[in-house]
Amino acid sequence: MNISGLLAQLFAIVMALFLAPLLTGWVGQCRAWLQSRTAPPLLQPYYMLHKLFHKDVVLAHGASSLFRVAPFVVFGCMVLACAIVPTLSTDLPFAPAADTIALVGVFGLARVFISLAAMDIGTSFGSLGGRREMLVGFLAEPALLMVIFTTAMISQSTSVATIVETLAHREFAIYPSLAFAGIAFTFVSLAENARVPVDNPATHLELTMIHEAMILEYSGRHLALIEWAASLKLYAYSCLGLALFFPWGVAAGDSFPAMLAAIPLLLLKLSIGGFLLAVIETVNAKMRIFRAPEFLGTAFLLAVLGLLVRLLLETRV
Amino acid sequence: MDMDFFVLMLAIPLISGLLLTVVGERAWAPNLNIIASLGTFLSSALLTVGIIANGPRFAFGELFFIDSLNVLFVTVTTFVGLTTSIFSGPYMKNEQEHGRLTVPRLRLYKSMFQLFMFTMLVALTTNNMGVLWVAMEAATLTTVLLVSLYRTPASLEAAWKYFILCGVGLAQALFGTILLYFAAERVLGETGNALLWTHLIDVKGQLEPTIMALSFIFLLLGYGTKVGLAPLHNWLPDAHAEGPTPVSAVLSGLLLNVALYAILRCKALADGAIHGGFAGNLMMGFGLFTLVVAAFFLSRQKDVKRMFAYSSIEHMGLITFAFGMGGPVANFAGLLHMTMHSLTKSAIFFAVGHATQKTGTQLMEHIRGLMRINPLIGWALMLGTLAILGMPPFGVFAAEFMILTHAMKHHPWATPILLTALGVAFAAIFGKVQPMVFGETEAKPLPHAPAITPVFLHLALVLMIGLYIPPYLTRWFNEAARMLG
Amino acid sequence: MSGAAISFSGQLINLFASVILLLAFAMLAQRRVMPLINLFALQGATLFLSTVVVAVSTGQHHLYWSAGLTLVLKVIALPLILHRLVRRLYVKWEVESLINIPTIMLVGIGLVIIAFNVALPISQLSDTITRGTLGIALATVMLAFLMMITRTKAIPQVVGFLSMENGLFLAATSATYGMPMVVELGIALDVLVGAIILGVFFFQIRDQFDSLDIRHMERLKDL
Amino acid sequence: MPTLLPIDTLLIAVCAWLAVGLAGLVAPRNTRFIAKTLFPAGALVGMLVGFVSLGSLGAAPETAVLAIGLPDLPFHLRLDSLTAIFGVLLGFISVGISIFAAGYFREGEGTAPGLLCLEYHAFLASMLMVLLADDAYAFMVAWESMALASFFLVTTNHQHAEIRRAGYLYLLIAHVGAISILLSFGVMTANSGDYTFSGMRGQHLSSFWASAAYLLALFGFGAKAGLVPVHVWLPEAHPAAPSPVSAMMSGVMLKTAIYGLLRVSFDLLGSPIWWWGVVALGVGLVTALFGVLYSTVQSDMKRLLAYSSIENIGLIAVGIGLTLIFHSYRMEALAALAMTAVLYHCLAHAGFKSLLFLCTGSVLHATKERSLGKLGGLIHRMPWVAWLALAGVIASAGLPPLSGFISEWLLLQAFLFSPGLPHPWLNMIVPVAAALVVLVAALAGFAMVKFYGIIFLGQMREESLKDAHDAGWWERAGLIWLALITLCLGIFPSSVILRIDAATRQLLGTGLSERMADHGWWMLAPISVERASYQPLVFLAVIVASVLLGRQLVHHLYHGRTRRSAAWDCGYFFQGPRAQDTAEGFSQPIRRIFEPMFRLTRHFPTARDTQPYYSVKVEDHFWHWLYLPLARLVGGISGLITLLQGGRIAIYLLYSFITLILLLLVARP
Repeated sequence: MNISGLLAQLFAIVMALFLAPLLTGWVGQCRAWLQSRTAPPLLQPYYMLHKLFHKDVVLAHGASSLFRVAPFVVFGCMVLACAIVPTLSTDLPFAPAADTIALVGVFGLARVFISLAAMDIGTSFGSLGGRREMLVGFLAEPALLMVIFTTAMISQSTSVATIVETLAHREFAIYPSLAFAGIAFTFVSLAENARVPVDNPATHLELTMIHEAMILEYSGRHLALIEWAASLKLYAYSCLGLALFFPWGVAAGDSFPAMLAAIPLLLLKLSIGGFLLAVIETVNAKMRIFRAPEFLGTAFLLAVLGLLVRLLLETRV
Repeated sequence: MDMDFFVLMLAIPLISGLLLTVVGERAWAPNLNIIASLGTFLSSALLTVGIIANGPRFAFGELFFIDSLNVLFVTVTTFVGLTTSIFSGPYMKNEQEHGRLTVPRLRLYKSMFQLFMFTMLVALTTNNMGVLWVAMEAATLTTVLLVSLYRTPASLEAAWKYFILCGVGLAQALFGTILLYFAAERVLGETGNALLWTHLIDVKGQLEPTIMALSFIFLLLGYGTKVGLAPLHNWLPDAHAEGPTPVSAVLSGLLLNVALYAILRCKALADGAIHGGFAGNLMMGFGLFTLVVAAFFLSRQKDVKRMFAYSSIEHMGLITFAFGMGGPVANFAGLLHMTMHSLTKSAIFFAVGHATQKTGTQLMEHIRGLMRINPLIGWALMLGTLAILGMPPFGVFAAEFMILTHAMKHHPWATPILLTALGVAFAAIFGKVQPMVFGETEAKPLPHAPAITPVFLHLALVLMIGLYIPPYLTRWFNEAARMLG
Repeated sequence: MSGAAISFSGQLINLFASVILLLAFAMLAQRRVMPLINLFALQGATLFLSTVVVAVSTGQHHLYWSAGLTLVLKVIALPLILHRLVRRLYVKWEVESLINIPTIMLVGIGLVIIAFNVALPISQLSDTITRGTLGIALATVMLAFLMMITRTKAIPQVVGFLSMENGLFLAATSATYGMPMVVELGIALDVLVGAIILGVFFFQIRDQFDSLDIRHMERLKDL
Repeated sequence: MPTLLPIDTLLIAVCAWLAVGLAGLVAPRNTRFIAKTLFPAGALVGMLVGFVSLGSLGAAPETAVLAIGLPDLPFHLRLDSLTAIFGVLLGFISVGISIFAAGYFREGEGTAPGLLCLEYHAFLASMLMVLLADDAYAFMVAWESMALASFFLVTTNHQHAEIRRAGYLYLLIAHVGAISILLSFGVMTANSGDYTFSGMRGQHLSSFWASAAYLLALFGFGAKAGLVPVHVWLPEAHPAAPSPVSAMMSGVMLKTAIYGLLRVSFDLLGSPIWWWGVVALGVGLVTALFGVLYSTVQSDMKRLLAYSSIENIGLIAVGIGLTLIFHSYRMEALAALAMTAVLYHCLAHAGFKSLLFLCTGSVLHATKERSLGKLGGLIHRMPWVAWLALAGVIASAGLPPLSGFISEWLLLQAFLFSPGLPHPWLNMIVPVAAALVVLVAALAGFAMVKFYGIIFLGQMREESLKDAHDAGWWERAGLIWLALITLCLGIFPSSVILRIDAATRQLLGTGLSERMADHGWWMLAPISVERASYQPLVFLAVIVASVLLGRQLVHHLYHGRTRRSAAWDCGYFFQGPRAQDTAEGFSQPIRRIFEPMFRLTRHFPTARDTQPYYSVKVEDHFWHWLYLPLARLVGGISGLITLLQGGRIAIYLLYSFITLILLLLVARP
């Protein structure tokens, strides 16, 4: 680890912090276009964060210290996740700090904290949201890990950096297992980021909420942090998906020129990904909450299938 | 010197037994009972020391023969006899105050107790197989009177069954003894020596196998009835449940041993005459069957003393199985188990006696919360039960460990049966004892404080053996096991 | 050991033994108490005679003692005690049996066959003049056993028990010319004491159950 | 002067524990003396045990023979690395529990404190003896003494019928298990008559007998550890026991069973067969899934934790199975990885589960309530307990950066590198098993959120909770100690694994230390950095830094103002504590999704009910599938056998007669 490495790492983190709301804004804009609405400005998420940071925090009487700590923890977790996922370069100092399994762990930690915070006030919606979030979580986590396992088996490593290097920098090969894994990953990402068809970030109809139900009592800077963390999560998932399935263009070292060169490609990939997300959200309707297990179960099965396909077709060459 | 102790050991119970028939109503009679038992125990202890140091001895010509095997039984008998007499002091006083016993009955109890000890000691030490039979029959007669002490319909019924079943059993044993004599006479000639065990064992190889086989069947069935081997056991639960508790303790702890001792002496002869383990196989078969039957009986019991009577049957089955396997290790284990069973079971009966007195019933569903009434009795019953169920670190486990491992080595087919039975027995007994010991109750304390020392003395010994068998004891037991061949 | 002529005393002994077996069957079939006791006394007497014959023909002196004991105990003392008991206890004369008599007799014949077969290899080993009677002794014991099983009253059951002792004495004399003296004495003492205790018992049982029917004594059970 | 060997020190510790226990009998009712003097003394002994064991990790095995036991089989003792690693666990975990117990045991609770003190320390001593025993007899004596001591501890409050029932069930299953273990030892001696472990090691069993010994051991130790289907005692006994005892049983005692299983499968039996591993893997998976599902639907906080213990034991069994598979195919590096995961999870689970059980103890003392439906909002009254419990909850949910994550990470790594097994079926099954493991871990998170959220968060569900008080200082100290263990296990995995490695090396002949030693202590990379790595310290640092930095920045750039107000009531005026999710409500999704796994009895209110209520009862399938039929079978047989004792003397005589006739006809020499 050296200074330039640290700087590169810092650069990646800062870029994530600032690109993430932009991605959220971009998805919102695409959605609006696709639904023939007047689109909000691209920078709308930034305005909102700014506004929320200015506002006073209104805490419920029953709120405990955990309620106040949770947004920071969730935010911290997402920052960490963004630091680990290779966005611009695979060889950053924090890359070995956590592999894909640990990455899933980070998301889990954030989920537990936000669910606990949701239960803290003691309103019916809070615990409802908490339990639904945990429901989605325990269904999505195995599927996500199966996806990761498939890729990890191809590269013989769980380290994200190594996976990306293997897939991006070696000779091109077609991995049918990745197709299964890719679909499964999409499913999981939708669920994890509270997107249609599992959840609807725009809804405020209580009975259908998951994410919104949990953060109903948050306001001011707390809410801002949570929203920001949500954007970061979307960003991290997108980058992870890109790294696993479309890894081309990520720099191999921590030199700034290489990283800077990787930025445009990343932006391109993200904007395509965001558009596709908007498409998916538009063509699908929100499911009943108890259809979510089926949805995620399908994702899980697909991922396992991918794994088996990998074992069956690709190991004995 | 040793012989003086021997004479003393036989004389004290006989004389005090006869004396107590006369003076048994005096206030100091219970103390006399204890003192006599103490004297018997002390003389037997000194005798034991002498025998172990100097080897086997004859007494009264060749009529009595004491070696390290029977001296073991003798010591256990006199020791449990002593503790039982200590225990029965306050117990019988309480019975008297409850109006369940009158003074003449107490007199009968004390004298018969001493005479019973006498007959057992004679049975254990005699060298003559005929006298052994006579002493066994006499022991039955004395205990019949003890079992029917309460004169209630139930106790009379129990005593009647005891008398008839054991009488018939012993008649078979007599037939076996006659056949044994017949076989021996062909070798030893028509001298009076043909029933002396020491002579028989010298010529055991020449005894006619056909006769010996028939003889052993009769002897095994005969004495086996008294041991409580299934399906000859039917008298045993009745007699244990309906007699006074001290009597149950000595029946279970001592009389069964003596009967088993008789079988062992016969087995040594049969083994010498018949090759191929005929006697051992029969004993193993009976032992296993007894064990299984008793184990399944246990779960249907309602009366606490009856349940522990079945537990005695179960253990006798296991011990018979061990002796049936034969060899130094199994014999050692059998002897150890027998000793441990005597100590533990009598301790349990002491505790049960106090418990039933306190609650006024023998029905287990009405006995609750002993730990509340008297923690010592509660713990005694709990620990005793755990010990008898073969929980380490108690000595019964040490013996069961040796039996099981030996069985695994030589008779692996028997192990699943053994273990099933032990498991079922555990579930049954523990499931019934636990609610008796634990929980709430509203019973009142008794006028006379219980004699709890014997219980814990026994349990402490059992615990010690489980963790540490002194080398002296090991040598002694090994020597005795060797006697059995 | 083939075809040797049996001496007169041997024939006599065999005759007595057969009588004892016959009496055992008679007891098995007897329906009344008093005749049952008389049959028992008769069996004892036959046993006494048989023992005397053995003693005379073999010159075994202690067998005289044994015969004397039999006479005193089995022929005189025990029947007397039983007679008195029956009178004092007002026992009903009828003896009830659990199974009907013809069936019992059939089972009894089966038992005799078993007993003879079991005893055969052993008696062939014997060189006493009485060797043939061992099978009869065993059969007597078994018939007495059968009687104890089938009778429902206390006194016939005890008579069966005592008759079993007769069979055992017959076995002792037939197989080995009697047991050692100390044992014989001990056995006799036990039988006597046992009989006395039983006598006391009968009174207690009658007091408690108002009857000597042992079917009243079926309350101790696990069913 | 002879030097004091570690094994001697441990023996002294056994005696010291017994002595401390017996000292309790001197003044059995003097709570002050017992709680404030004896229990801390016991903690000191625990500390000694921990450090001595730590020191003897990796050292050459030491043996000793005590002059007690059977005449031809005196107590053989042995201290090797496997013993030492579990000794470390026992020692250090017991320190925390003993300190907690010093503040926990008070007057007027069932058994006299002195007796409790004796039972508790006898329990500790016997566990240490289990670890040290090197022959079958010593092992069985220690094993059953452990069962007995814990049985008496479980039945401390024996006035309650359900506690008696729990104790009975516990001891019965423990005993049946012990019988099975004894049989296993018997098979392993293979007629040599040598019941020392060294004798067993020397035997070369045929694969049939080796398998028999293994299966018997799996059953026997599984009964103690709580593997399905012999787990039923565990959710009964743990809630019944006083909390320090539950903590000790769950944290340490279950691990002695794991120790036994490892000892038999790897040390005594030598070379495993591949399907042994599959059996353990299968049983472990079923156990883990079963445990975690049942744990999510419990409404008693200690039962919830008990089922969670079943789950963790299942995961450990999965690891053992995986190790066996690798070991049987001589893939030693992967076997070492899986074994490390097993041992690590033992340590981790011991730490966080005892922490959680102790927390329930504090809650129980403060509120007299075990039912989740009557708790809530305790973080306001018991902040210490609540925040320390959070550490346990996060570790238990298997989340970074605490201890539970490390072992799950290692286990998953072992799974991930399994391809290459020479058995095609296994290659297919193993990844699916990994998927299930992940599902279990995720469900554990659900259960833990429920546990924590319902007890500590939300509004207080009962008025009386307002009087709840925080734990005393002794209790806090114990909790802090265990939380520190959990934290250290989470933060310094490399250092811990380098220590564990001695045990792995002893059992498998190879370990992870060569590869690990190249990296720094902060880096966990069991195989190589390229393949997988984890740096918990960086992990923690980034999160902490962003929390602090984020807070500072926000306050600096904007402001730190807060206002208090009522929670949003959705336009509905009544928003009392009753409107919160109940424990049953929280687990409703699980019940719905996994409905066939449970035996549900539900009552739904109808429109006409004057007093409508909803109730749901979740029962264990195994109880109805296995145990009740078994009980009926035994009852039936004993019903038949009782026919023997019909009360009629003629029939009794007939038995005797028939036996005689049969023997005369049949028995021939």
